[in-house]
Formats: sequence, C-alpha cells, structure tokens
Amino acid sequence: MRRADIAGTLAGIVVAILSCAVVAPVLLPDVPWPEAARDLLAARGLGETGASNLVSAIYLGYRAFDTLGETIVLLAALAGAVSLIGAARDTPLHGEEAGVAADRGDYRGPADKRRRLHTEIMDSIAGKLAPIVLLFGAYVMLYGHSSPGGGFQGGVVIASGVIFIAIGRRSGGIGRIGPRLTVFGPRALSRMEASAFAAIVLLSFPVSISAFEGLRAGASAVGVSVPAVSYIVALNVSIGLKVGSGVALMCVMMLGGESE
Amino acid sequence: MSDVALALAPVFLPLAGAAMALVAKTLRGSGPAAAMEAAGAAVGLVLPWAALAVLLPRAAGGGVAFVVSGWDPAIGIALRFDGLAWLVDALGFAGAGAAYLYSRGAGPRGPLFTAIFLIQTSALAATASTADLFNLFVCLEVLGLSSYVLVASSGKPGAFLAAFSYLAISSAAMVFFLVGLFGFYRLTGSLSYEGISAALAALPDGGGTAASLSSACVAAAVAIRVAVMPVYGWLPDAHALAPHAVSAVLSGVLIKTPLFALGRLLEFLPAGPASMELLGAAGAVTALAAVLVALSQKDAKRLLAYHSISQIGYVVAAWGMGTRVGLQAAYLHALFHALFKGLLFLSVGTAADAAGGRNVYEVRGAGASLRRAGDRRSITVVAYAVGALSICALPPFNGYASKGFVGSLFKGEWRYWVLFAAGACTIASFLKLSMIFLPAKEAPKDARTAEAAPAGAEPPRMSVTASMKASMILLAGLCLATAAFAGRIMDFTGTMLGVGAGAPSKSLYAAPELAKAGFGACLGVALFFVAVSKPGKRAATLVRARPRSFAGLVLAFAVGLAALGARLVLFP
Amino acid sequence: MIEFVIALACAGSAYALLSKDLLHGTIALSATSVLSALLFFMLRAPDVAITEAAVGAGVSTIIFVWAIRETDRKDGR
Amino acid sequence: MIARALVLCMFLIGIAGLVAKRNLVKKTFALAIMNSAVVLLFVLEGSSIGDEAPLLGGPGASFVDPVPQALMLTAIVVGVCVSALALALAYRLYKAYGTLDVDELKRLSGHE
Repeated sequence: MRRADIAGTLAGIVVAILSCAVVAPVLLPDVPWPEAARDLLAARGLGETGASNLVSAIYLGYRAFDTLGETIVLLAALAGAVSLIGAARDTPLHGEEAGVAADRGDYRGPADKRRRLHTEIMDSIAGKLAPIVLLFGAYVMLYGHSSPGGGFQGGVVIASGVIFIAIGRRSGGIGRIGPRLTVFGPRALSRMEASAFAAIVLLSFPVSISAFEGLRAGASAVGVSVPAVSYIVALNVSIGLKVGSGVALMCVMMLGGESE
Repeated sequence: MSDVALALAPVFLPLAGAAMALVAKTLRGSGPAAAMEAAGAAVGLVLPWAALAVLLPRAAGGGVAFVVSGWDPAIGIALRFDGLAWLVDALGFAGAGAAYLYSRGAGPRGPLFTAIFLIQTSALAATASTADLFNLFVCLEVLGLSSYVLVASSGKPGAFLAAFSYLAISSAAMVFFLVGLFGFYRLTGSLSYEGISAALAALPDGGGTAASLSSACVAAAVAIRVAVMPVYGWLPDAHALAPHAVSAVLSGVLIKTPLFALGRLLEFLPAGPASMELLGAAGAVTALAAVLVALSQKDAKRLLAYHSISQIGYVVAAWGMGTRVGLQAAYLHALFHALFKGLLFLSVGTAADAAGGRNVYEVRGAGASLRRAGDRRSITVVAYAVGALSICALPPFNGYASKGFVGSLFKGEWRYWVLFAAGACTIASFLKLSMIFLPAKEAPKDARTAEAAPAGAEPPRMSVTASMKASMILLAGLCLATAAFAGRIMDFTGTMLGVGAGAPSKSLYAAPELAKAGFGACLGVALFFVAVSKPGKRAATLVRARPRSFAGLVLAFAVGLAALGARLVLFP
Repeated sequence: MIEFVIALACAGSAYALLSKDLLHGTIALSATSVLSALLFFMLRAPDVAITEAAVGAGVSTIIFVWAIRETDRKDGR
Repeated sequence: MIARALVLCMFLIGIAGLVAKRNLVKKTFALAIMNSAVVLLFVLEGSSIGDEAPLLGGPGASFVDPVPQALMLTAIVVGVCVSALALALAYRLYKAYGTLDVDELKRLSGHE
C-alpha cells in the first residue's frame, strides 16, 4: 500500500508539473483586460434588456441560451443523483422512477435519524424560521434584475427554506397540513420542477421573445404598460422555482435516507 | 416561421420532448403518463426530421449564421446552421432514434430515462451548430452530465465506477477548457469564433504563446470526449457497461459530435491546422493500436468498445487533414460507423443477454439461445452479420466505401499502411467475436427440436421484443441502403460541405482496390487463427492485464496536453 | 489583502485534500468557499459572491456531509 | 501577478490531488477545488478594469467587466452539479463494494 501511495504522489507531481507548463504561460503574463464588452453593456444593457444589474442582463438576456443549458445540466445532475439515491434505497424496485420511489420512501423511520442528527429544539426553530427564509428567497428571486441575486440564487435559498420545512415538519411546523402531508413533499416538488422546467423551455423558445414583444405592443395599445424587464422577471421566477424544487428534492431525499 | 427559429428546432424539439417526459413522470395513473412520455419521445426524436427536411435547402445553400434571439453579436451567442450542422444532426437523430426504439423493448425504461436521453439528443444538436466558445463549454457539459447518468442507469456496480472515471476525467478536462477560454477572452475580449479569429489576427504575433497554449487546452479537453489515443482510457468501461441502447448512442454518435464541433472552432484559430495535424496523426495510430487491444479482449461488448476507439481513429485521421475533402471522408465514416456500430452493439448485446454471458471464448450457440428468446427468424443474427460485414469493410458494404475513401486520402503515406493493417485486424477480431454464434459443442439438438421440446430446454433469460427487432431491422436496413447508395451519399455530403466533385466514388471498385480488400481479408483470417492459438491467447491475457488506472488516465491527458502545447509553441 | 485571502483559500484546499478525516476536509472546503465569496465581494462581483455562498458553502457542503455520513468518514485505513 | 500565481497554485493543488488521492470523495474535493480556482481567476482578472460593481445607478465611473461574472455563475453551478453526481455515484459504489478507494474498487469490480 505504501508503494502505491508513493507512485500516486509521484504521478500527481508529474501531472501538476506538466499542466503548470501549459497553463502558466496562459495565466501569468500581464495582458490588459479587454474593455469593449463592458463599455457596450454600460451603454446599452439597460435599454435593451431592462435589467440594471448588468450580470443579470447578460445571464438572462444576451446569453440566456447558456443559462438554459446550465438549467439542463442541473436538471440532469439532480435527476441522476436522486434516482441513484432512490434506487439504492429500495433495490428490489430497480429501474423505479425517482419521484415514485421518493413517495414510497417518504421519510421512512425519521425517528432514529432525528435522534442522531437533530434535536427537538433545532427542529422547531427550523420550522419557525422557514417562512422567513422562503420570503427572503422570493425577494432574491424577484429582484435579481436590479440588485445582486436572481433566480438561481433565490432558488437555492428557497430550497433551504423547504428543507427547513422538511425538518420542522416533524415537530409541527407549518408544513404539517394533514397526517400525510403533501405540500412540499417529494411528489409535489418533482411536479413543480417539471412544470418550471417546461416554463423555462417555453420562455427561451426562439419565437418567445418576439411573441413577448408583440404582447407588450398589444398591451400598450390597450393602455396597459408592461415593462421590458418582465421577461427577465418571468425567467427568473421559473428558474428559481426549478432550482429550488430540484435542490430541495435532492436534499429531502438525502435527509430521508438512513444508512444501514 | 423564420429560418432562424427553424434552425433552432433540432435543439428545442427534443427539449420540449424532455419537458413532456418530465411532466409525464409526475402524472398519476400509468395510462396518461405512458401516453405523455411516448408523445414526448415522438416530439423529440421524430419531429426534428421534419425540421431538418425543411431546412435542407438552406443548409445546402450555405447555411444560416445568426445570434440567438437577435442580440448584439459582440455579447450574444453566435450559432451557425450550415451543411455540416445539418449532417451531424441527421447522424445524431438517426442513431438516437434507433437506440431509443431499442430501449423501449430492452430497457432502461421510464420517463426519467426518456427525459435524460432527449436532453442528450438536444445537446448533440446544439453542439453541432454552436459557434461560441462558452456555449460550446455548456453544450459539452450537458452532453457529459447526461451521458454519465445514462451510463450509470444500467444499475451495475461496475458501471458506476466507469461513470465516475468518465465524470472525473472529463470534468477535469473541462476545467482546462475554461482556462483556454480565459486565455482567449483575455486576448480578444470576444467569445464567438469569428470575434476571436478577427481579434487574434489583429494582434501583432497572432496571440503568441498564450494563444497557442489556449488552443491546446481547448483541443485537448475536447479530445477526451472523442477518445483519441492517449486519452481513450475511460471509454471501454463506460461503453461496455452501459445499457446496450446507451452504448449504441455513445459509440455511434456521442464521440463524434464533439470532434466536428472542435473542427468548426479550429478553422478560426491560427493554431488550428497544426493541432488538427497532430490529432490526425494520433488518430491513425489510434486506429491500429485500439484494434490490437480489441483483438485481445474476451468480453464481447468491451471488444466492440475498443473497436469504437479504433474506428474513431479513422475518422480523426481523415478529419485531421484539415481540408474539406478530409472532413467529408471523416463525416462519411462517422455516419456509416454510427449505423453499423449501433447495430453491432444492439445485436451483440441482445445475443449476449440471450446466451447469458459475454465471454467470447466461452459463449457458444447464441443463435439457438436467441431463437429460444423469441427471435424465431434470426433477425439478430442477420443484423449482426450485416454490421460485422460492414465494419470489416468487405466490398459491397458501406464500411468498404468509407474506409476506402479515408484510405484514398493517404495514398503513399505511412498512414495508408497503418489504416490497412488496422482493417485486417478488424476482420480478425470480428471473426473472433462471431464465434459466439457457433453452434454449442455438446448441444445435440438443432434449433427445431429445441423448439419442439421446450420442457428440456432451460427457460429463456429474456425475450426479444418487437421494438428491439424493429430497431435492429431499421439500422440494418439503413446500413444496406447506405451501402447501395454510397456514391449518391458521397455526392450529397460533398454538396453539403461545399467540396464539389472529386470524391472517389467511382474508383472505389477498381481492380487494385478490390485486390487490396481481398488481401486484407486473407490477412485478417490468418491473424484470427494466430489470435485464437495458444500463444495468441497468452499474449491476449498479457494485453488485458496491462496496468490501467485512473491516475494513468489523467497522466495520459497531461502528457497529451503538454505534447500538443509543445508542438504548437515550438513549431508554429 | 486580496493576495492574503487567496493564499488562505489555497491553504484551505490543500488541507482539505491532505486531512485524514473527510469531515474536516469538508469543513475546510466550505471555509474556502466562504473565503472565495468574501473575495468576490471585495472584487465587486456581488452576484458571484451570493452564488458562491449559496452553492459552494451551502448546497455542496450539505451534499458532502451527506455522502460522508452515508459512507466512510476516514480516508484510508 | 502574485494573485494569479496563487490561483495557479490552487489549480495545481487540485489536479495533483485528483491524481494522488485514491479516495473518491477526495477526488471530488479536487474537482471542486480546480473549479473554484478557475472561477477565482476569471473574477479576479475581470475586476481589474474598474472599481464599481456592475449595477447601473451607482455613483461610480467605471464598472468591472460583467461578462466573466455572468459566465462564472454558470461555471459554479456546473461545478456543484458535477460534485453532486460524483458523490451519488460514490455512494452507490460504497453500497456495492464497501470501500471508496479507487484501486480497490477497480480490483473488486474485476475488469481486468
């Protein structure tokens, strides 16, 4: 075993030296950073996208196609992870879909888990804290176009709110609606994730932007003014819901799991 | 609908299908869910053909270059839907469609699998037409993530390890891609290929060392996905242990699309031709080396996986010439390989499942097992025969046309003989693989009596369903059709890629070429007997026992990267 | 100042890789993430800072802790 | 310059760890480290041309470049996706073989 360790360390050093030789000349010389894109955005970003946060203007306006790809990466990774975890949970049902498996394994035996990881106090605090976290998440999600933040970050905050609910639910937090509650349960989460994903695909469809422009023109003809930024807000909200439900689903699966 | 919106249809239709499949996952009741999932698959895999049909005239006439949603090209994402993108899309949808059909019968099934599969198909289409460096990064990540999930979906523990190695090495490579992107953005302030190319040309020394090394980082990171020689190590496990349908797509389509996307980028870079040349040389070496390893394998699917590396070597060798004719030959072989290798993975996978084993030295009588499993007309065996004859490049089949075309580009070079030797070894290793269809030694009953006396026969391990047969028939039909119309297809790809006349479609069947093919076949048969002899088997065991580790894989990547960088910096 | 924070992040990541206890490694890694978030804030990238804090220090720590809890806490035996 | 050298150092620590460490969780650590090094690099350099966050309506004269920041949002997310999937795979491997050591796993899964 020692010899294998030494060989591994040697290989690591060789790899590091080789990659240093390639990467260092790219990184180290002092090259002035290009300013053209920044100047262009400063002049036209707000007018074209309606977002005063220029990062959002790029992320959800100019390069929204990349953001769509990023959402898909997240979807694939989370769905893959959830189904891997879910399939391990009930192995006889191999090939079972993640959402269904999650419903079936709905917090099996939370009692012993709770004793190990969480105290009653933490559970109830988490339950009480959840609405505040959710509210904050909604704020980050909705105001991403003018202040730092956005759908993705808001979604992650919302996910942590949902996790708090999942923890707090055990001691009578707001999540407890019925004896077998379904609000923010795995099935509801995966349903929300699917519909938010459909909304994102719909919104970033190549014809949607022009359709949206047409809608705006029509609305202003009637006398209702729709601000240009509402497209970005809509995208932010659907990304936030998608990310929030996806991340929350994975974490809820992880919390519900018990090691052997 | 405008051309621009239509050009994005091959990307968005599979996505819409994926969204439908995800919605289907959450529906209650199996009837509506299954209907929704099937509709999603149809939207994602069938409807794009309509879009491609409508787009054909535009693609043939130079294509559409546009920025997504019409933003300013300085910041927006440039895409380019031209003849190459059309052809690569067609390849992708053909391979993915047939494989999905197979998966409906053999598994993995379920809306989640459908969704991830469609996402991967959509990413293939996006990769084929992107003309923006960061968008290429995102596309490759989507491709990667979805394929790790698909490899792991077989549920075998070995597949998890294969997926992990694949994930770790390609994620590490993608970090290098980002470093390359950083280098380019810092020098040029642009992310679109055209912007980068224009800004580099305006620099006094074309960007110098930094630009060359950035190109090396990007090219090496993509080369991992293509699995050329030093960096192929992740492929055999991943492709051998994935579900058969996934193997067919990974081998048929997924390793080629990044190559063509890389070619699109390298056209614009000063360091492009040199990188392509080095990769092309590596490709020729790959073609021979990988087939030698394939010859030594005992696991049927692993043997096929090494053949994929070998065949991609042909593609990379032709692509590396950097000319339009080279690109045409590369595409042609990539297309034919996607058809016959998809067919081989499906038929060999079916046969191995039916026979209950994958060891080439032990499994016998796979044909009889298949008949017991419900394949009474031996469709699988015929499909296998078509695939094997195609990959062996015997004259009337499509592999002969494409391999002959690739070979004709290198007349009089060392590569010509390397590729010729690789062809002979291919024949030998497929003779070896075909041994699984030999009748079982001690089985006294032929197929008919086995059917007549089911009581004595063991119960079939699986059943060959209609959709599995349909998918194999589809691919076999496509193989034969492309063989019959090889000349037409050559002309068509020539028009799409702007080569014009000059493809050697007529000279392929000249006497010297046929004689060479015959000589190669004899050599192959001789090699086969060497390989199954005692010393041959011992050598094969040695080859299989060579050390292969994850650390070695990363080391190979670093060495390859450094070699490419050194080549670009020292001999500009 | 910026150099100092990066050096700290560097040390944190080296510690994460070297420590025998994976849980300590995870803590070091999330500390590194928090440092990076701080650095992004200093570098006038508030969006990246928020993302790094939410994702690097939040979600990925949860996932790592989960994985370590479900598997083996010690590296090597 | 010094800052960039330190980032390079972090990147190299990551790639060396990826090779030298045999534990799958450690390998995932290494991937995360490489990723955050690159993110640091982009943001660090992109901030060199201004002294104001890219939010319009502030008092400052010159912004930092928002493009690398927007790109890095994507890169961070991709990084955490890779970690999540890698750990899910490691978890399944541990369930199947009871170890996280990559060489041991290679031996146990028995692929030559």
